[in-house]
Amino acid sequence: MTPEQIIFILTAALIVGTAFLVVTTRNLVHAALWLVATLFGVAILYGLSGAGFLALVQIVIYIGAIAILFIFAVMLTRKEMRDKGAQVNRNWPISAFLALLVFGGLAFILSGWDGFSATASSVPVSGDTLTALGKALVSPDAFVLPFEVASILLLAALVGAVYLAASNKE
Amino acid sequence: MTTESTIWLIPLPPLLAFFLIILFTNKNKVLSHSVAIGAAALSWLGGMLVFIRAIQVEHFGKEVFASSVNWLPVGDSWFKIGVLVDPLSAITLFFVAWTILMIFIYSVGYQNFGKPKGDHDQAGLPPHGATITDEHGHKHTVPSIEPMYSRFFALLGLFAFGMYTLVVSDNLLTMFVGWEIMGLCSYLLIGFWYGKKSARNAAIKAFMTTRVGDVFMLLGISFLYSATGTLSFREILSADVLSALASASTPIFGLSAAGLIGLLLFIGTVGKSAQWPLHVWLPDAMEGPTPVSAMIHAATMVSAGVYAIIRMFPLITADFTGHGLTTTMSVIAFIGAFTAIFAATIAVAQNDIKRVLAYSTISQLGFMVASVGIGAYVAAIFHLVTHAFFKALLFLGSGSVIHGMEHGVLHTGDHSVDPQDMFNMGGLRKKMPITFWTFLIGGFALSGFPLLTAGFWSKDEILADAFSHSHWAVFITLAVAAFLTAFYTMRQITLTFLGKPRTKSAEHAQETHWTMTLPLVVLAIFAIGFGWVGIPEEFPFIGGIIPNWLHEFVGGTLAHHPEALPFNIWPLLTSLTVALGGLVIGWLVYRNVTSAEEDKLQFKLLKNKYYFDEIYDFLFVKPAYWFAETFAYKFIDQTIIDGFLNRIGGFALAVGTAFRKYFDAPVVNGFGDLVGEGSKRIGKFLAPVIQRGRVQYYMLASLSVAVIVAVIYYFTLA
Amino acid sequence: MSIPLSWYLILSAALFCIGLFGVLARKNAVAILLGIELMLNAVNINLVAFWRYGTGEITGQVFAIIVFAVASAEVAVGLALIISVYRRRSTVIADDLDLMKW
Amino acid sequence: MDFINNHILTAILLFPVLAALTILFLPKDDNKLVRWSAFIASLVPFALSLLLWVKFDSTAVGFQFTEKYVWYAAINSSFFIGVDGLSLTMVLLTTLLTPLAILASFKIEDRVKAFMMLFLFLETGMLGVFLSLDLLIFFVFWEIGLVPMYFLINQWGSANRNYASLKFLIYTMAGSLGLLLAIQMLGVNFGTYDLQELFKLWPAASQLTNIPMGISIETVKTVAFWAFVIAFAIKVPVWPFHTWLPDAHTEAPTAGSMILAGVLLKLGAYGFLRLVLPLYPQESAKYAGVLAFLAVMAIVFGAFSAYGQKDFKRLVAYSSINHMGFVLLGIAAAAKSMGTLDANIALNGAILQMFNHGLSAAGMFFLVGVIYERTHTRNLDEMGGLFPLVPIYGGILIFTSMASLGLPGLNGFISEFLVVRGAFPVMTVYTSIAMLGLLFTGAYILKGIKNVLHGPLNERWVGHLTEINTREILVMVPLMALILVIGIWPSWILVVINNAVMALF
Repeated sequence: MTPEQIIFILTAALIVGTAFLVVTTRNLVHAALWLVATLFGVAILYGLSGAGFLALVQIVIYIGAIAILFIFAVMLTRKEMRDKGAQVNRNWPISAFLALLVFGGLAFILSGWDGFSATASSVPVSGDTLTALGKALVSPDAFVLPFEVASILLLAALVGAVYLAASNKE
Repeated sequence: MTTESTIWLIPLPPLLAFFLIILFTNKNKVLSHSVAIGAAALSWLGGMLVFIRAIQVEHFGKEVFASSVNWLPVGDSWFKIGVLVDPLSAITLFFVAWTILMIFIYSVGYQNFGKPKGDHDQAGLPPHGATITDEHGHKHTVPSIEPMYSRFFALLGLFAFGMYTLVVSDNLLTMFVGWEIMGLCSYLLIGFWYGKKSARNAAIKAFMTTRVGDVFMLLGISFLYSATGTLSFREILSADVLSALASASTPIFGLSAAGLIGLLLFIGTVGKSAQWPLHVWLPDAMEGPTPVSAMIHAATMVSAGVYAIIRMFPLITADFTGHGLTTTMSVIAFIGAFTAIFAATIAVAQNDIKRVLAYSTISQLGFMVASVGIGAYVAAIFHLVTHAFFKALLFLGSGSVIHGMEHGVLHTGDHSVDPQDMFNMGGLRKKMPITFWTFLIGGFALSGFPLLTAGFWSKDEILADAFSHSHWAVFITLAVAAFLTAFYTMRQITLTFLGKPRTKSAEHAQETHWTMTLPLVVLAIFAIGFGWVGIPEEFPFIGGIIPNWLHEFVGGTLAHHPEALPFNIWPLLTSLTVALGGLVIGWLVYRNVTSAEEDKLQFKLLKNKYYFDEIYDFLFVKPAYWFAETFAYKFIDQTIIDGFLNRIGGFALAVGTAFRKYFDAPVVNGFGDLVGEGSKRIGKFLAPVIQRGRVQYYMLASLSVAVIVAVIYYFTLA
Repeated sequence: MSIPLSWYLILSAALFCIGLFGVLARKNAVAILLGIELMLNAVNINLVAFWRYGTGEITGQVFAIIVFAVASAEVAVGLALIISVYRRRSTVIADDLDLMKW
Repeated sequence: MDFINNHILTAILLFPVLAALTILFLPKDDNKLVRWSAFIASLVPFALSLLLWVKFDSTAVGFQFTEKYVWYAAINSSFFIGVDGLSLTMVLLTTLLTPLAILASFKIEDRVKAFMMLFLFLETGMLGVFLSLDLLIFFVFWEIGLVPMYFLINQWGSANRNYASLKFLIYTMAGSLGLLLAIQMLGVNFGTYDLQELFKLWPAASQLTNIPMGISIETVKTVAFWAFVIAFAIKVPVWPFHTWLPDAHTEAPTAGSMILAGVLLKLGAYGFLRLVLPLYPQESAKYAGVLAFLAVMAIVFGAFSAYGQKDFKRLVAYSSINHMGFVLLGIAAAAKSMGTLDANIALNGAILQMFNHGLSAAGMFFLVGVIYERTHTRNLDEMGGLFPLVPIYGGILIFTSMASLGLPGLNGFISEFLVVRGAFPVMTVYTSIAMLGLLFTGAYILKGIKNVLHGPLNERWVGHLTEINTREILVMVPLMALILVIGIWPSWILVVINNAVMALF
């Protein structure tokens, strides 16, 4: 057990545990808070993998923006502060079974794959990942088109969200 | 200006006049006739110029005026058209120019120029007369001016253009162009008073009958063109081409190519020159105004037919060896001689002054055709020219008579009197002296009054030729025809001018305007004088006083100059006898006849022209119409072809209906309906189960399916 | 690095399935969106892991960035929809929103 | 100008379509504007084709002004257009007649916009046939021309228009089925639709790749030959495929009849000249007798049927059959004697006859339309004696009738003479029988004039019948001028035709 392995196992436990809480907690505000914890765990994993920039983005965008948005949404769509009754529908056992089945299936398929237990080199192959990422995103030879498409998507989402959420009384 | 370019210009003035009048001056009558007569005068001038230059040339037959230009591209070469004046066309040009000019001038008076507009006249009908009030306050009916005055001159111009074109052409094709333009003009002019049904039908009859001949002629032209590669007269009529044509054989009647072509071209002449059996149009063509009759019957159109075969004379006689006529020549001679006597007999029984002349024309043309048929080249030309002069004179004279009679009719107001019926006339000698004397000259020329008149010399030459070459049948037939000619001519003169007026209208007849009598006088001079240029050298007493210029000049057209005939007393005696005999008997028989009933020669058969109109109507016109309407259109097109198509349509419809009924409806639609209905049932059954409207339910379902499919895929296929 | 790729993959699969369960089973629409976020994160983990264990191309990270963008767009629109629906029907319970039933 | 020079054919071909699309956006109710824009738009291709005529080098062999663009690369069909003397005369005829037909239909008040647009589409369709040098394109344009004509007859025609338009459409389409099959056969076998290539490959072909059941190549060629011939024969139309024509012509609006007779019939004859003769020299020679027989039947029966009509327009329609018979007679004679001077003359005559018939038939149909517009009857028995009422019209009618009759001095005679001259030595008997038709041409034309113009004044029309107006005279003036000019001095057009014929055959 190397230190990285220990850290990985701990983080993984955090992620899985909090994620489980996200889908099971009755109180939605709590669920949102648990999501923050999950996302934080994922950020740690990024850091562990050497993708520091992504870890930072994960924290800033996911935790800073998306999770907060959720909390607001939860609060905006509640008549009372407390959630009563079952928070899962009647089909939840089937859902659970299917989820497990999918997991089992994935695990089974993955275990049959050659590269399943591959290990990586100690340092990332490309030295300066951030520079490489930046260049890749704006280089015409690489991903400038998807990048621009993503920006248009965001713009569209922005307009769409404003339009949908705007009160249509006027 | 060179002679050649003058020749090019000869036909143009009348054409220009036609367009000018039609397009610009048709409202103005003075301008219209000035333009037309001016144009005719220009052409006349050109014609005379060329004629004078032509007779100055020695051996003109060898050194003709000719020029040509490229016209149609044909493969690598060009089809050329051009002008040609040789002795034949020079002399034709001479008489054509004179008669046309005279007819133009005559028309001014004939169409009542200067008279007031008619009270009820309308375009398409002859003028009815106008009422005027003189200074004493009396009302008079006087002739009124023709409502389509300008148009008449325009059409005359076009007619003249056609004739000039025909005469100066150096090839068959442009000759045919002129030929057909005249056909069109004759159609339009015979039908000039188109409001009259008779005129309308006569116009169509004229056009269609001549067209029968024309299509054969066109065939002949095509044949000739394909056989020789040229249509130029000078090339066709060269010795090499002729001998080649004469030796080529055709599968028809064992004729040589030359003979067959000659025959085909001759059929064109039969139509145009109104030879039996295509003569029927010409008498009816009298429906047109009289100047037109003169134009068609004397000066231009019918002459054109004869001109054409005379032009083709070397071709027709190409395989003629001098012993026994060829088939083609026999046919021509037979038709000519037969027509001559056949028409003459009809003429004897006609009462209409113009119709007598019409049949007389047919008969005289028969003389010319017959003389071509027996190889009498010069005689044919001679008679063509003299006939043109005296027959134009006679027609114009008869027009003058009719005009005078019309004056009388209008004066008396008795419209039941037919101004053209000779039995309504009589005694016009004193009323219309100029007309009488000129008509007399024309009539005597037609009869062949000895020594003085042109008709005697030309007709005598034909008879002499037939006699000396021992064509007895032709000789006898023509002699009888000549006798009849003299007879009916004298009958006409007697009935019209001699004796006493038989009607009030005739009493009030009046001499006509100077524009009408002047042409009569001019033509009368030619009707006498033109005979003197062709008096045979060996004729007793007077032969040789004036050299036989015509024979020398015209004979030069042929490659081998025809020999002058040896003098023989028998044909001379014959022609003297028949001419004088006919005249005397005609006078004796008719001097006391006062009405049609007393005329003993009015046989029904002759009066009805041997029933040719009725026979043709029964044999050709009615069947053609039946064939066209009932057979070709209603039976073939509408019943058979369309019936077949409609059957196909109906069959397709039936098959379609059957398919629809027995296959589409039960099978295809049945299956479709089954699927549709089944789906609907299943859907209705499943809807409450599956369709919940809940997102998660759907997600669950689709995921389940995905998983199942994945499992199946993994375990069976991968 | 001593962590095998399989660990990342198994973790990612687990996270994905938990998210899936959330999406399928939760009643509240906001909670469904939470589940989707989990699934997206699972994807991102995979992408990063493949980048890390790949042959040195930056593609994995680029896709992760794009997934961020998609995720935020999705959340923005999704939540806006939910709020809009809530205004009209005063509920965000997915089972109650059965307008699609005909 | 370079652009125009290099793309003059495309410009001529596509301008009408562009104009039609522009007209689509004009205000719907402004009929005057629509009419004038359509008229002016149709003058542009005419001007361009005059330019083309001037620039055309008649002495050169082969196609000129060719343009080739990729059209359907997968099957080697390209948008390949060009002109030679043959198509040039037809293009000139088309672009001349279209403005006149549009001018002739200024009286139409019903859905003017649609009418004018259809006309312009029709023009492109017809021009396309004459210009294409690619079989597939040829076929496409061949069919395109049908549709506007169908609607013109069906929507603006007279009483029996449904029957007539359907008959026209189905008949022609049925004919083109075989044509399409044969074209595909050629295309599949040689991998190209380029006419110039096919002219070389197909007549010389001795084996084909995909013939089922061991059918000999002669059989295939014969069948393909007849497929072509029938398609074109229906269009010409050749007896006994002609019965759609009187119906369609009679029911079509005036301008439609003008174009039908003036140009559409030429498509068939053009097909014979452009495709059948070069592609099937042996078969053409072999079956020339049959074609000549049909041609003579068309001439004789066309003339007779025309003579038997009581309907003025139908009479003129049958005259088209009669006249087009001469075109086919010339073609048949040429097919039999290919390469000789006779063939050359016959083809000259046939092509000139196409042009001439375009002029005179369009004129005749227009004149029938003029009188129909005023009297609302086409029944010859109800007319008669109109000449005093309409002297100018009468003069024009007589002039045009005479052109149709083939009066020497006018255009019809030249072409008929050339055909007869060319055919006579090759097919003497047929030519002689055809003369019977020529005779009856006179009969029916005179019947028409007699029953319309001549005769006692018909009181019924006094005061109702107005003289032909300036616009209508303007329609006739170019036609009459050309009729006269060609009749007197035909060499300007015959030079072009003659050189084309010499180069082609």
